[in-house]
This record gives sequence, C-alpha cells and structure tokens, in this order.
Amino acid sequence: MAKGMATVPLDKAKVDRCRELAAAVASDVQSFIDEHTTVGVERTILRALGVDGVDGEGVSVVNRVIDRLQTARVLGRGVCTFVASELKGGAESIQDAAERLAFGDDVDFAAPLSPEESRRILAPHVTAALARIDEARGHREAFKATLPRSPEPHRYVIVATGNIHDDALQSKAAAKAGADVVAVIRATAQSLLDFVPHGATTEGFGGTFATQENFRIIRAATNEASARYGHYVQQTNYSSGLCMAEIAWMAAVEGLDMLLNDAMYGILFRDINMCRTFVDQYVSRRFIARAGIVINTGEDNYLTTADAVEKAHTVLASQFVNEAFALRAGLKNEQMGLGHAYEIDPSIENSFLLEIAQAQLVRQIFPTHPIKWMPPTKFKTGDIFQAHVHDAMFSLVGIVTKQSIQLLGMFSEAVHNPMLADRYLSLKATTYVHNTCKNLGDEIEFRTGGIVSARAELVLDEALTMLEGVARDGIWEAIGRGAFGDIKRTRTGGKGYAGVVRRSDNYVNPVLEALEA
Amino acid sequence: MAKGMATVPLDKAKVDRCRELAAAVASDVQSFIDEHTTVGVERTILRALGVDGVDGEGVSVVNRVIDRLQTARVLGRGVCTFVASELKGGAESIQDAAERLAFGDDVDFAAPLSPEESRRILAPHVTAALARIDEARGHREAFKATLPRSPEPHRYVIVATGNIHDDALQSKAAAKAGADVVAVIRATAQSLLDFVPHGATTEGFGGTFATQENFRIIRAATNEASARYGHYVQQTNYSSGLCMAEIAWMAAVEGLDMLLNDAMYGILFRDINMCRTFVDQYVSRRFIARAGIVINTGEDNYLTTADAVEKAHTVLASQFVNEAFALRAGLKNEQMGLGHAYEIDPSIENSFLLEIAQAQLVRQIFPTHPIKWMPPTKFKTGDIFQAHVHDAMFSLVGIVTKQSIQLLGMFSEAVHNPMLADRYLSLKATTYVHNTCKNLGDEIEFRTGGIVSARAELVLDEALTMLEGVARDGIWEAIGRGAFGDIKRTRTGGKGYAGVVRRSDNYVNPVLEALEA
Amino acid sequence: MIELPNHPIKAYGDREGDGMVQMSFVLRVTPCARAREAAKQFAEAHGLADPLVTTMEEAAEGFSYFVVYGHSKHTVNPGQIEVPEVTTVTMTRDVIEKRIKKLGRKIVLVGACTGSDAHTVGIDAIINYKGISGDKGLESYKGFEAYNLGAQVENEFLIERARAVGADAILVSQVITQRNCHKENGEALIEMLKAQGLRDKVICLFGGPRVDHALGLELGFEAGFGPGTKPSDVASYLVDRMCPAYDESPDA
Amino acid sequence: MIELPNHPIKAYGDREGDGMVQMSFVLRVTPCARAREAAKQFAEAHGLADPLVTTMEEAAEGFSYFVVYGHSKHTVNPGQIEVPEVTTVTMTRDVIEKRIKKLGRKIVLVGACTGSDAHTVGIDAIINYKGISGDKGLESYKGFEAYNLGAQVENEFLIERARAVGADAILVSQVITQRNCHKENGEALIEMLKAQGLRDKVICLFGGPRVDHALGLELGFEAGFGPGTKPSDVASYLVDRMCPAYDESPDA
Ligand code: B12
Ligand code: B12
Ligand SMILES: Cc1ncc(COP(=O)(O)O)c(C=O)c1O
Ligand SMILES: Cc1ncc(COP(=O)(O)O)c(C=O)c1O
Repeated sequence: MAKGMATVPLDKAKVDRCRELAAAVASDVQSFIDEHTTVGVERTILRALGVDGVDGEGVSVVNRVIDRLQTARVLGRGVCTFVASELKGGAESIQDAAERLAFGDDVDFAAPLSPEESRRILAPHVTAALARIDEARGHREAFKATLPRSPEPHRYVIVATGNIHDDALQSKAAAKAGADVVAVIRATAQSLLDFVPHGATTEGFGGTFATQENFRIIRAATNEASARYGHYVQQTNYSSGLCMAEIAWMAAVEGLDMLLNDAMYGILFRDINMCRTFVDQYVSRRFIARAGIVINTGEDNYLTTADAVEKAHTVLASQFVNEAFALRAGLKNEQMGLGHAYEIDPSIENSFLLEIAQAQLVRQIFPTHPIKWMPPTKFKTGDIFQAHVHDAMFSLVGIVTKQSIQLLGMFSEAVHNPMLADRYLSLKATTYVHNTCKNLGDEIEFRTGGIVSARAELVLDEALTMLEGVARDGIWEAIGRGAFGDIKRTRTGGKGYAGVVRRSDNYVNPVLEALEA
Repeated sequence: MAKGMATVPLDKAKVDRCRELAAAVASDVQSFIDEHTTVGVERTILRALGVDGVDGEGVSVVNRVIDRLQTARVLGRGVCTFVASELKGGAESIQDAAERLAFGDDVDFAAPLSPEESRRILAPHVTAALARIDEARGHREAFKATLPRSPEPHRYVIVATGNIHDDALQSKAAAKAGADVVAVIRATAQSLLDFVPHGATTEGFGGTFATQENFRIIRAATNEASARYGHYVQQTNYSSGLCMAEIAWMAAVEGLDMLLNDAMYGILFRDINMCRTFVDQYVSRRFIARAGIVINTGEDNYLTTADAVEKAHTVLASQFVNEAFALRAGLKNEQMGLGHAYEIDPSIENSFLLEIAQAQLVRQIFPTHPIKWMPPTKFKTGDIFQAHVHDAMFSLVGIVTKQSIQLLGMFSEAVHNPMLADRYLSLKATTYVHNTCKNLGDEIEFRTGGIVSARAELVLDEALTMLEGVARDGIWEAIGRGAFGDIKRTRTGGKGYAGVVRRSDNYVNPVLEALEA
Repeated sequence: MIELPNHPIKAYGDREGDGMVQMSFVLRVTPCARAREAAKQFAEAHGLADPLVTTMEEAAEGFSYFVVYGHSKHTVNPGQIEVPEVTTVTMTRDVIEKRIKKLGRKIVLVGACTGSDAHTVGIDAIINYKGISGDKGLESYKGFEAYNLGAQVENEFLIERARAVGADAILVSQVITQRNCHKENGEALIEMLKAQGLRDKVICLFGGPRVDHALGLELGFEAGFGPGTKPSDVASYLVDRMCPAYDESPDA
Repeated sequence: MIELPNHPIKAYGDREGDGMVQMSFVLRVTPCARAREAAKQFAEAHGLADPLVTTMEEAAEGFSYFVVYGHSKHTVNPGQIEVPEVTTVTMTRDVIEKRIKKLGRKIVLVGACTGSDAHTVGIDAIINYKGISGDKGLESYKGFEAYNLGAQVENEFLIERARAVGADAILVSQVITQRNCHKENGEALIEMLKAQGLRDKVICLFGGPRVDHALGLELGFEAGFGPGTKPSDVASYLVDRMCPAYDESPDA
C-alpha cells in the first residue's frame, strides 16, 4: 500500500480477531481436506506426472484412468500407487502406465505396492513434474522482467468469442489499447464438466473452453503482443468448477499469470458440492502456489445475488476465509487477488461514498495483497451511454483507493460479451480516469466520523460478527444457512459429490507431498 | 458555501488585495462609462419607456429613432430629451413620440428642453418603466416560490434548434429529464447585429434569435413545464453583443431568470469595441440588477483560446474584474454567476486535481456568488462515448466543490448542437454523479501541501500579480496586450465603435438615473 | 392502449423529420482518408444521408472504430404495429389474496432457471419472499405455494417436481441467450410437457431479460415476461386466469 | 499508401463477418411493447438483422430514446475507394527553411476565419508562433511572412489584405458548418478571386474540423486540411509547391 494515502479508521484488534476466526474455520475444513481426495485431484496428479492425450472417443486418458479406479472403488489409495505399480510392472513411461491403467485388461486393482515403494518409483517423475512447473514459471518471470511494469491498478479485460483464434486477435487488440491483463472467459457450462476438453477449440457459448492447447495459443499471442507493444500483458483463466485443480496445473505449465480461483465460488454459484470444492481448491492452490500465479477470488459475485449495501460485510468475511484457505495451501499474500466489487444500486444517494469506504477498507486490511476490483454489472442496463459513466465512477474508486487489479467495466455489460470496440472504449476511458486522477488518493483525507469512515467501521464490525458465527457453526453450516451471497447449499448436495473419495490409510500422493514440502 | 466542506488554503489578505485592484480597474473604466452613451443604450431606454414595433421594412422603431439622432449628431444629449420634447410638442404617447422622431419630417434636433424639464415630462413614464420590470420580477418570484427549489449544482442545459417552437418542445423535454435551467442559445451572428430582431423566429444558424416574442414563447413553455413536472425551471438567454442592454431589458420584462452577461466577453470573443462594451455592460447590468436576474460571466471562454493550465489565473483575475464591474452596476453577490470551466487537456496527468483546485478556489473566494461551472469543450472529440465520461468527471468536480450552476457537458460537443437524446443522457448521467457523490465534498479534506492546495495557492498568486499589472496599466492596455484569453484588442478597434457617443453636458437619462438611485 | 402516431415517422434529432440517428461500428481498415470514406459509404448503405464520421480511431491493428451521425431516410409506422401484450392489470395484494380465497385452495407453482443457465436473480426476484424493488415475491402471498428450484435445472427434473407437487403453473427463467439457447430450452420444455400429456394441466410462464410476451407465445407458453416484471404482475396474471372474478362489493 | 482490404467487408463486432453495429435514435413514441417493436423494425429498415433493442427510455413526453445492436447485412469495399489525399510528406523545419532559402524570398501568406465564424483557435494553431502540440506555427519560420487576420473576416477584406501584402497564399478556416455555410463562404472567396483575376496568383488553402482534401478541391481550393493538421504539414505543402527541389547533399 502506498504511503500517504487517504485512510479509513481501522481497529487492528478487530482485524486480527477476524483473521483468527477465519483461520479456525479453514483449519476445521483442512482436516476434512487432508482425509479426502477427488477424481479431479487424482486426474491432476496424473497430468502433473505427464499423462496427456485422449482416446478414440475424445475422452482424456486421465479421465479414463480415474473413472476406472473409481468404478473399482480403489481411488482412495490415490492414483500414484497404481501408476507406480504399472511402471514396476513394465510400463515404459508414465504415459504408457496411464494407458495401461485406462485400457489394459490386466490392471491389478489390488495394487500391491507400499506407499514407500510407490514414492521411490515415482521420485524421478515427481522431480520432473515440479521442474516443469518451475521452468514455466522461470520463463514467464524472465520474459516479464524484460518489460516495464504497468502502473496499478492493472487494467484487466476479458475476451470471450468462443473461438480461441478470435480470442488471440482480441487479446492482441486489447494489449495495443493498453490492457495489462487479458482473461479468456470460459464457455458457459465448462465448470460443470467433470473433464477438461482437449485441443484447440473454436466453438463455445459465452466463452472459450479452457484447454491446454488453448492456453498455449493465447499465451503465445499475448507474449507476442507484450513484446510488440512494450508492456507485459498478463494472461488469465479460470481454475474453478469441477476441474479447478487440473486447470491450475495446466495454467502452471503453460505460463499463465493469474487464475480465477476461489475456495467457495463453485459451491455457491455453480452448485458444486462443498466437500468436492474444498478438496479441489486446496490442491489447485498448491499448484498455483508453486507456479507463482496470482489468484482472483470471487467475492464480487456475492453482490450480484445479495444486496451490496446490506451484505457488504459478507464480502470482507469471505476474503478473510479465502485468505485463510490460501495460506494453508502455501500461497503468499502477494498471490492473493481478493475480489470485491462496485455493485451498489447507483440510484442510492451517496452510494459512491459507500463504495469508496469498502474499497478503502479492503485495501487497508490486505495491504500487500493484489486486490481485485470488479466493475458494476447488476445495475447495468442496455443504456450503454449511462453504463459507460457508471464504469468511470468505478474506475475512479479504483485509482483513489489504489486497487491492484481492476477488471474493466463494459458499457455493453447488459447486452453481450464485450466486443472489440467495447473493450477499446473501456480501456480508453479507464486510462483517462486513472491518469487524470493519478494521485487523488494521496491528496485527500476522509473526515473522521464522516459517512466513509463510519461505513468502513460498520462493515468491519459486521464481518467480525459474521465470522464469529461461521467459526461457531463451522463453514458447512454457515453456507447451509445462506451466509454468503444469500445462497444456501447442503454438505452432500450439489454436483460432483460422487467424485469425493475418502483417502484410505495407505493413500499416497508424492506430487502433493512435494508441493507441500 | 456549505459548512464542513473540503477547503484549500486561502490567504485572505491576497484575496482582499485582488478585490482592491479590481475595484481600481473598474473605477477607472467607470469614469469613462459615466461620460458616454451608445446607440444600444439609447435604444434600450426607448424600449424601457415603452417603444415597440417595426417599420414597413421590418426595422425596429427604436433603431430608426436612434439612427436618426446619431446621423444628426445629437445623440450625445440622450434620446430622452427628444422624446420629452415630442411629448411636449403633442405626441399622444411615448410610442407616438418615438414614431415622430423616427419618421417625422419636422423633428427638432436642437431639442430645446432642459434636462430638468425632460425629467419632469418623462417622470410618469419612468415610473411606469420601472414598475413593468418590478412587476415581471414579482410574478416570476411568486411563481417560483410555489415550487420546490432544486439542489445545487443546478443542472443547466441549452436548446438551440433555431426554431423557437422546437426550442419550446426541447425545453419541456429537458425539464422533464430534470433540467433546472434552460438556455436558448442565440443564432451565430446575432451578437454582431446592431439591432434586435422582431417577433417569433423559426430559422437561425447554431441557435435561435433572441427576440422579445421568442422570450415570451419560451418563458411560457418553461413555466408550463415547471408546473407540470413540479420543479422550477429557470430560463436564460444572452445579454451580450452589440445589443446587450436591449436584451437585458427584454429579459427583465419577460421574466427571465438568468442572462449570459460579461463585462469583456464581447470585446475578446466577438471583437466588439471595448468602449462600446464597457458602456453597454454597465447599462445592461443596471436593468439586470433591478430585475433580480442572475448573470453568467464568460471566463470559461478564455480557456478555449488560452491554455487552461497556464492561464487559469486569468479566469480568476477576470472574475474579480467582472465582480467589480457588477458591483458598480448595483448587482448583489447573489446575482453574480461568475463563470469558469473544466478545460484542461484531459491527457495531462493529475489534471483532475488541478480542476478541483481551481473550482474549489473560486468557490471559496466567492462564497455567496452563484458560481457557474462550465463543461469541457475544447478537448472533446467526435468520440461521443469518451466525451460522456469526460463530462462525468466534470460533473464530479461540480458536486464535490459545490458549484452553484452547472452547464451540462454534452457528448456531442464536437459534433453538433445538442439533440434531444444528447440532453436527456447528459441529464441522466449528471443526476447520477451528483446523487451518488452528494456529500463527497463534505467527506474529504485536501492534504496541506498537496498538489491541490499548492495549485490553488499558485493560481491566486498569479491572479494577484496579473491584477497588479492590469491596475497599473489600466484595463484598456491590458486587453491590448492579450491579458485575457490570449486575445489582443485595441481601444478604437472592433465592431460598434461608431455607436459610442460622448455625453454632452446636458445629457439626460432619467431611466438610468432611476435605476441608479 | 397507449396512442402512437399512425403514419410513417422518421427518427427525431431535434426537429421533426430530420431523421437523425447515431451509429458506431468497427471496420477492418487502418485509419486513413479512404477508411473514413469507407465508413461514410457504409453508413450510406444503411440509408443515412450526409453521414458525418465524427470519429475514426485505431481500435486494434488494422481495425478502426467509427462513430457516425446521419439523417436516416427510413420510416416506421408505429400505429400499424401489433404486438401481443399481457393485458392483465396488476392488482393489489389484497385483491389477489381475496380472489385466490374464492378459488378455495392455494395456487401451486414451481419455478427454475433451466438448462445450463445459472442466473437465478430474476426467478428469485419473482418467487422468493424478498421480491424486487419493494414488491414482495410470490412466497409472501398466503394464496401461493411456491417452489423455487434454483439454477441449472434440467427440464426433466422440473417437470418431475411439477408433477410431484401438483403444480398449477411452471415458471421458467432464461437469461443466457447466446445462439438462442433460451429459445431451445423453452421449446423443449413445452414439447416434453406435451409428450407427457401434461401441457393442458399447467400454465407455463416464460421470463428473462430478453423475453417478451410475443416470445413466450412463440415458444408455446401462456405468457412471456421481460425486464422490469414485478411479482405482483405475475401473481395478477395467474389469478386472472385461474380465479373467479372478484366482486368489488365490500362483503363479497 | 496504406493497404486496405480489397473485397466487400462487413462490420466487425468480435468475429469476422458478424456485421455488428450499434445505433441510437429517438422516435416520437411513448415507451410500450409496440414502441419497442417499432424501434426494432426501424433498425431492420437500415439492414440490421436480429436487432436487439437494448434500451427504451422516455426521453421526453411522447418521445423514446433507443439503443439497438444488430447484424448489418451491408458491406463496403475499401479497396475500391479513391479519395484525394494531400501527398506531401511533412518535412523537418530545417529542410523547410533551406528550401525557402532556395526560393530567394519569403513566402507571404494571409489567413483568416471568415464570414461570421469566430473560431480562431484552428487558424491560430497553424499561423501563430505558439502552434499546436509542440509544432510551432508558420510565424516561427524565418521563411514565412504570415498575417493572421483573425475572426469574422469578410472575404472582401481578406482579398484586399492579400493583395496589399502581395500574398502567395490565402489560408481560410471555417469551423461552423451549419447548413453548409462553410462551403458557401469558401466558394464565394474563390469566385471573388476569379472575378478579380487573382485566382492564379495565389495558392488557396481551406481548413477546419469538417474539412478534408476532397472538400478543399471541390470548393476550388488547392488543398483542404482537416482535424489534426500541424503547421509543419502546411509549411511543407507550400514549400513543396513553391520552392525548387531540395538537394540532399550537405552543402547544397
Ligand atoms: C448477476 C449475473 C451473473 C451472476 C449470476 C448469479 C445468480 N445466481 O443469478 C454470475 C456472476 C454467477 C454470472 C455468471 C455468468 N454470466 Co452473468 N450476468 C449477471 C448480470 C450482471 C445480471 C443478471 C441479473 O441478475 N439481473 C437482474 C434480474 C433481476 O433481472 P432479470 O434476470 O432480467 O429478471 C427480471 C425479468 O427478466 C423477469 N424475469 C426473469 N426471469 C423470469 C421468469 C419468469 C417466469 C418471470 C415471470 C419473469 C422473469 O423478472 C425479473 C425481475 O424483474 C448480467 C448482466 C446484466 N446487467 O444484465 C450478466 C449476464 C446475464 N451474464 C452473462 C454471462 C455470459 C455469464 C457467464 C456465462 C459468463 C462466463 N462465461 O463465465 C457466467 C455463467 C453463468 C451461467 N452458466 O448461467 C451474459 C449473458 C449474455 C447472453 N445474453 O447470453 C450477461 C448479459 C453479461 C454479459 N454481458 O456477458 N452472471
Ligand atoms: C472553442 C470553441 C468556441 C470558442 C471560440 C473561441 C475562438 N476564438 O476560437 C467560443 C466560445 C467563442 C465559441 C463560440 C461559438 N461556438 Co464554438 N466551439 C468551440 C469548440 C469547443 C472548440 C473549437 C476549437 O477550438 N478546436 C480546436 C482547434 C485547434 O481545432 P480546429 O478548429 O479543428 O483546427 C484544426 C484543424 O481543423 C485545422 N485547421 C483549422 N482551420 C484551418 C485552416 C487552414 C488553412 C488549415 C491549413 C488548417 C486548419 O488545423 C487546426 C489544428 O490542427 C467547438 C467544439 C469542439 N470541441 O470541437 C465548438 C463549436 C465549433 N462551436 C459551435 C458553435 C455553434 C458556436 C456558437 C455559434 C454557439 C452559439 N450559438 O453561441 C458560438 C459562436 C461562434 C461563432 N460565431 O463562430 C459548434 C459548431 C457546430 C457546427 N458544426 O456548425 C461546435 C462544434 C460546438 C457545438 N457542438 O455546438 N466556440
Ligand atoms: C472464482 C470464479 N470462478 C469462475 C467464475 C466464472 O464462472 P464459471 O463457473 O462459468 O467459470 C467466476 C466468475 O466471476 C469466478 O469468480
Ligand atoms: C458572456 C457570453 N456571451 C455570449 C456568449 C455566446 O456567444 P454569442 O456572442 O454568439 O452570443 C457566450 C458564450 O459562451 C458568453 O459567455
């Protein structure tokens, strides 16, 4: 956080207490996590070890393997031991081992190897797996270091044509117009798919499929644009949904910079089972931590279903929870792009003051986190002219309160996924606002006892009260009564529950162990 | 000025010194004014006494009269003595007297009446002239009192179709969309006409002619809209150019609320002779003072020809001068809508801070004046989307620094006179910004020694230095070297100089005397 | 019915008949004098006379963004347009409750956001107690028994639930409209109901930001509801269709 | 010359060929379902397929404001467009001065904003020392003798002054364009010069925000200059027309 900026009063003791409570909540869940794995986690481990490809029907080998182990009810031991067993049994490579597991007639589901032996056999492959991630990170960071860093807030835009080649074009266009971050939005229902599509894709509703090949294509395009336009453009995708861990790994090895990744988003907004999500988020974040990727959490979404004035504190409370989970997965503060949003009904008198208060509060509570500031969406209408002004006021809060990453509002929010011109105009307007108000945040102070200060204090108080409730009841219960985003979910409801598996005593996962080391 | 608002540091001694210097400048000019009259002034007096109508060629009777006296080189005595003489000589009415003077074969240009006798003869007519103004004012104020007052800044829009009936429609539309003030922009070259057109007009380049009948039509429309939409809508026009005094009178009797009226605008931006302008502005303001009309001065225009960063102080200096002239014409502070504008190059880093500084400085120096805040125009391009955002930032300064009257920016500024939709969208956006940031100005303070404070101090210092120069050299000289708006004019150059006449020793003008009483 | 001009009208800029319209678009051209002329001709092709290209900016390499104003020669005759509109006048809560009372039982309904659509805010606004803009949802009425199934509900499941609770009405919300997936989802539901012989037993209502009554009818629903719909509008519509007329006399 | 596609192209939304364009306009209708349909049909009349009316708001009593997106069926072929462009390549100050030196005398010019037009900022930017965006005005060159007559200058007066100072060039600025008054003013000047037998003796340049080279030629000027013109562009143009070619060798 920059020195000399306007501040709201902050009771450090309350902040500390919130962190304590969130830690307790996360620890409670962590014991569950540590006892479980999921089909998604195990597929991720396979991928990390180097398994790739699809079968004749286009189904990923990793899915075939895990489905088979699952059907055989042996997934609780973890896929690793079976891979090791195949290697020992003569498989020529990890890929070969996986294909045997997937299609072989004589897979030994009893898997006689001890965890120790499995670990020993896989050791070089685990090393290679980590090296691959480290290398991708190294490449990315080295290239980034050759280019000047853009000032904050970083201007973040989305592309979402459905066609990765069109996305590449749009991404370069955005880079030219000044974007610092480009996210490729996923196709509408991908998060509910329990597999990751394969190869380059050119069709998708509302977005483009997250596939490893697509990651490669878009990363190359963005790198090209970075070099051409002389500023580094970060590439982003979604580690979210039923395959959040697999996508995290793909992003790690394809050199992405950021990932949408939230400990609870899938539960709340995709009705994905909570047990599944908690386990998956943990493993995904272990890869993310290793890869030095910045996550973007999804608290902004709460304000699309709940009222942004009444439920502002749920955003803050959730940020503490997301932070606590992230810490447990080894993420550094500098990797936690906690999300929040400018979603208050714009017709409310002094609503701008409430927005400033919230943004400033979050900024101060998480001073070293790359806070992600999300634009108005819910109260956007098809009046694109008015929407453009609405976004400008949002950008103003972004620069005044020194948000780190700003997803740009689009005047066509209520109309369609952003088109070329929409993005161009949004970048132009945002750049103007950020530049014309560059040091405004350093120039002003908020009056003690004023609306802004009082609002910040109230939100923190309410978040604390809420966290006390969540810690008391546990997060499972809290979600059950709609604490976040006014959405209620049950522990065994939702999608993907069948993919959650209790780890058996001899569960072994040397990749995860290495990441945890 | 509201209590508790953000302030910039203000050296009262410097402000006082600026006022002293401006007073000296105005006093110097006042001695010139007191020794002169103009064709415009004398026509105004005739109108005030009740002369109306046009001849067969459409030329106003007042023009015929004054031109004739001017040709006869007797205008230095003032038209009143000739009217009185005609009345004494048998004219049935003021109108009859004027028509005799205009078209009669036996006008006695020697005008034998003494000033005293002229005064005596005209006394009842002078009383009637003032009563007419007072009555119009009374009506206007009474109607206004029946309706709630809109919060400041008042939202001011222009209509300019060229056709008064279309203007009436647009004016009602604006009222419905929330306008507090509607100005009818004049046809492009009207300010250079040395006569006021007559009757309702339906054709005009870039605006609609200011005629008495047009004033009546639009005032009726606006009053109707005020009643219908439940908030009082002020009506505005231009008392500017070669007929500024006549238009001031027309506005006074037709119940207008505001007038664009500036002591120097005509000189600088219309190349009207300075002697002419100084005399005309004085008389126009005497009528304005009596009618309780609010003037809008034109300092905003300086920043369209001069650089808004370098020459910001010229705006402030000119405001002091305009204030000094206005005081000499009997205006109250509450009638002085001093103008300034958001015209800094938007690509300049922290330009918003400079805009805030200037607006805040002006607000504090003139706390009881209804300050008029003008929108960006010069750096508007045909990118209407970007222009709309530019205007939003301008509106933000308006509400934060509590400007009194805000002329709304139009996204089509660089394209055409505002159309129905442009005005509607501008009102919508401005209302949003004003409402969402309602008390922002009360919430913040500017850091001592910051960019805003330093800028405010610099501008005041520079204005003081400039006023010292103007007071030293006299305003004639100062304008000669381009002190205001980077525009240079000479004392005898420019339009309308021939219409300036030295008052003879026996000059008499009982209407003006009554206004001055 | 609101009166509209019954003669061909032009767009209105600031004078009757000026036909002024604004356009913006991107062409795959690099900014230059010929590109500007291309934009002008492109606007002319749309029927704009004297188009003024007010801006030409390089939105991406090889792409220019244009804003154009011009005088459209086209007209439309609003008086000749007929579109189906829901004609029920929205009733007060009191009247709604009283009329359902006359029915002698509760009106049962199920609602959902179907297919892969996860946008529940709209259907929640209609059904859930909280409602929208101060207008409480159907759950808040004594006369309604409402089941909100939430997001991403498959048509099969929706019908199953409707059958299970003996629903009088099915409320479907569709927000995602890409490549008309909302139409497909909606039509599929109706087909399925028909196939199961249930179509005549339930009132089907369709809603969403891109929905209007005409679309609802087109897809085989009884009605379609678009942006700005209030719970009381929907309540009134159902009451109007299902309940005996309401007698204004105080002790009816 | 910049290369443009030489085949019919559609507008580009976010995919090749989608033809997406945005329109906004006002119709004299009160908002209602039929009004929305009228807007849709109005958009269709312009060649927009599947128009989506994204907003309909009452901009005034009896008037609605609409925003529409739709897929335009129209195309334009940029490669087939020819428009006159000023081809002079802008030179450095150094080259400009050297070439005028070769001429052996100063280039004399008078400039003005004519008719009732009072917008001097443009002509000032070209002529006055200060210039624009860091590019100093013609007054700043040793090789030019420039007279800026300012605003609201009558054509007669302008010609009179041009004759008096023996001008090589006349620079006219026109900013107000209502009902094409700029064109009339410009043409009138040329006619007047012809009538006085002066046309061949001076280079006439026309400029302003709505001016381009084609318009300049159309009105009988040697060239037209639009938005973004720099003093050095104008200087280069004049030098190119009037001065002997410049020999690149160092001691030329
Ligand atoms: C909130 C929101 C979300 C939330 C949804 C949370 C939730 N649980 O609902 C979240 C963040 C999860 C989300 C996600 C996505 N969204 Co979304 N989202 C929106 C947003 C901002 C607001 C929608 C809303 O809540 N409106 C408010 C409600 C009250 O209005 P309404 O739905 O129109 O409902 C009213 C009426 O239509 C009517 N009504 C509605 N339904 C019914 C039913 C009946 C029976 C009746 C009688 C009446 C009725 O009554 C309601 C009250 O008046 C819009 C943009 C916008 N401003 O419109 C985008 C938007 C709808 N989303 C969009 C997209 C693409 C997505 C994603 C696919 C993005 C992605 N690729 O990741 C995802 C995936 C979601 C999925 N699979 O469905 C697009 C849709 C484009 C299109 N037309 O197809 C939009 C337009 C944004 C955009 N420009 O891209 N989104
Ligand atoms: C500044 C300004 C004024 C100032 C002018 C001060 C002055 N001394 O110049 C003031 C405040 C006095 C003014 C008044 C009016 N204005 Co004015 N004004 C503007 C404004 C905001 C900017 C114009 C400008 O200075 N641009 C900057 C210069 C540098 O650009 P430029 O002129 O295009 O010049 C460049 C090129 O075109 C070229 N160029 C220009 N001339 C020449 C000549 C030659 C020979 C060459 C080679 C090149 C060249 O080079 C220049 C440098 O690159 C515009 C709106 C806008 N943003 O465009 C309205 C605008 C031009 N004004 C307008 C109007 C209507 C008026 C008034 C009539 C309003 C009224 N009814 O009272 C009055 C009357 C003025 C009159 N009779 O002329 C309209 C014109 C509409 C139209 N197209 O007809 C505009 C577009 C605003 C609007 N939306 O209504 N205005
Ligand atoms: C954390 C997170 N994941 C994912 C998404 C996108 O939705 P989907 O589930 O369709 O990928 C969002 C949307 O904002 C999000 O915040
Ligand atoms: C004081 C004043 N008078 C008049 C005008 C308008 O110009 P015109 O001279 O055409 O009336 C302005 C424009 O802003 C002005 O500020």
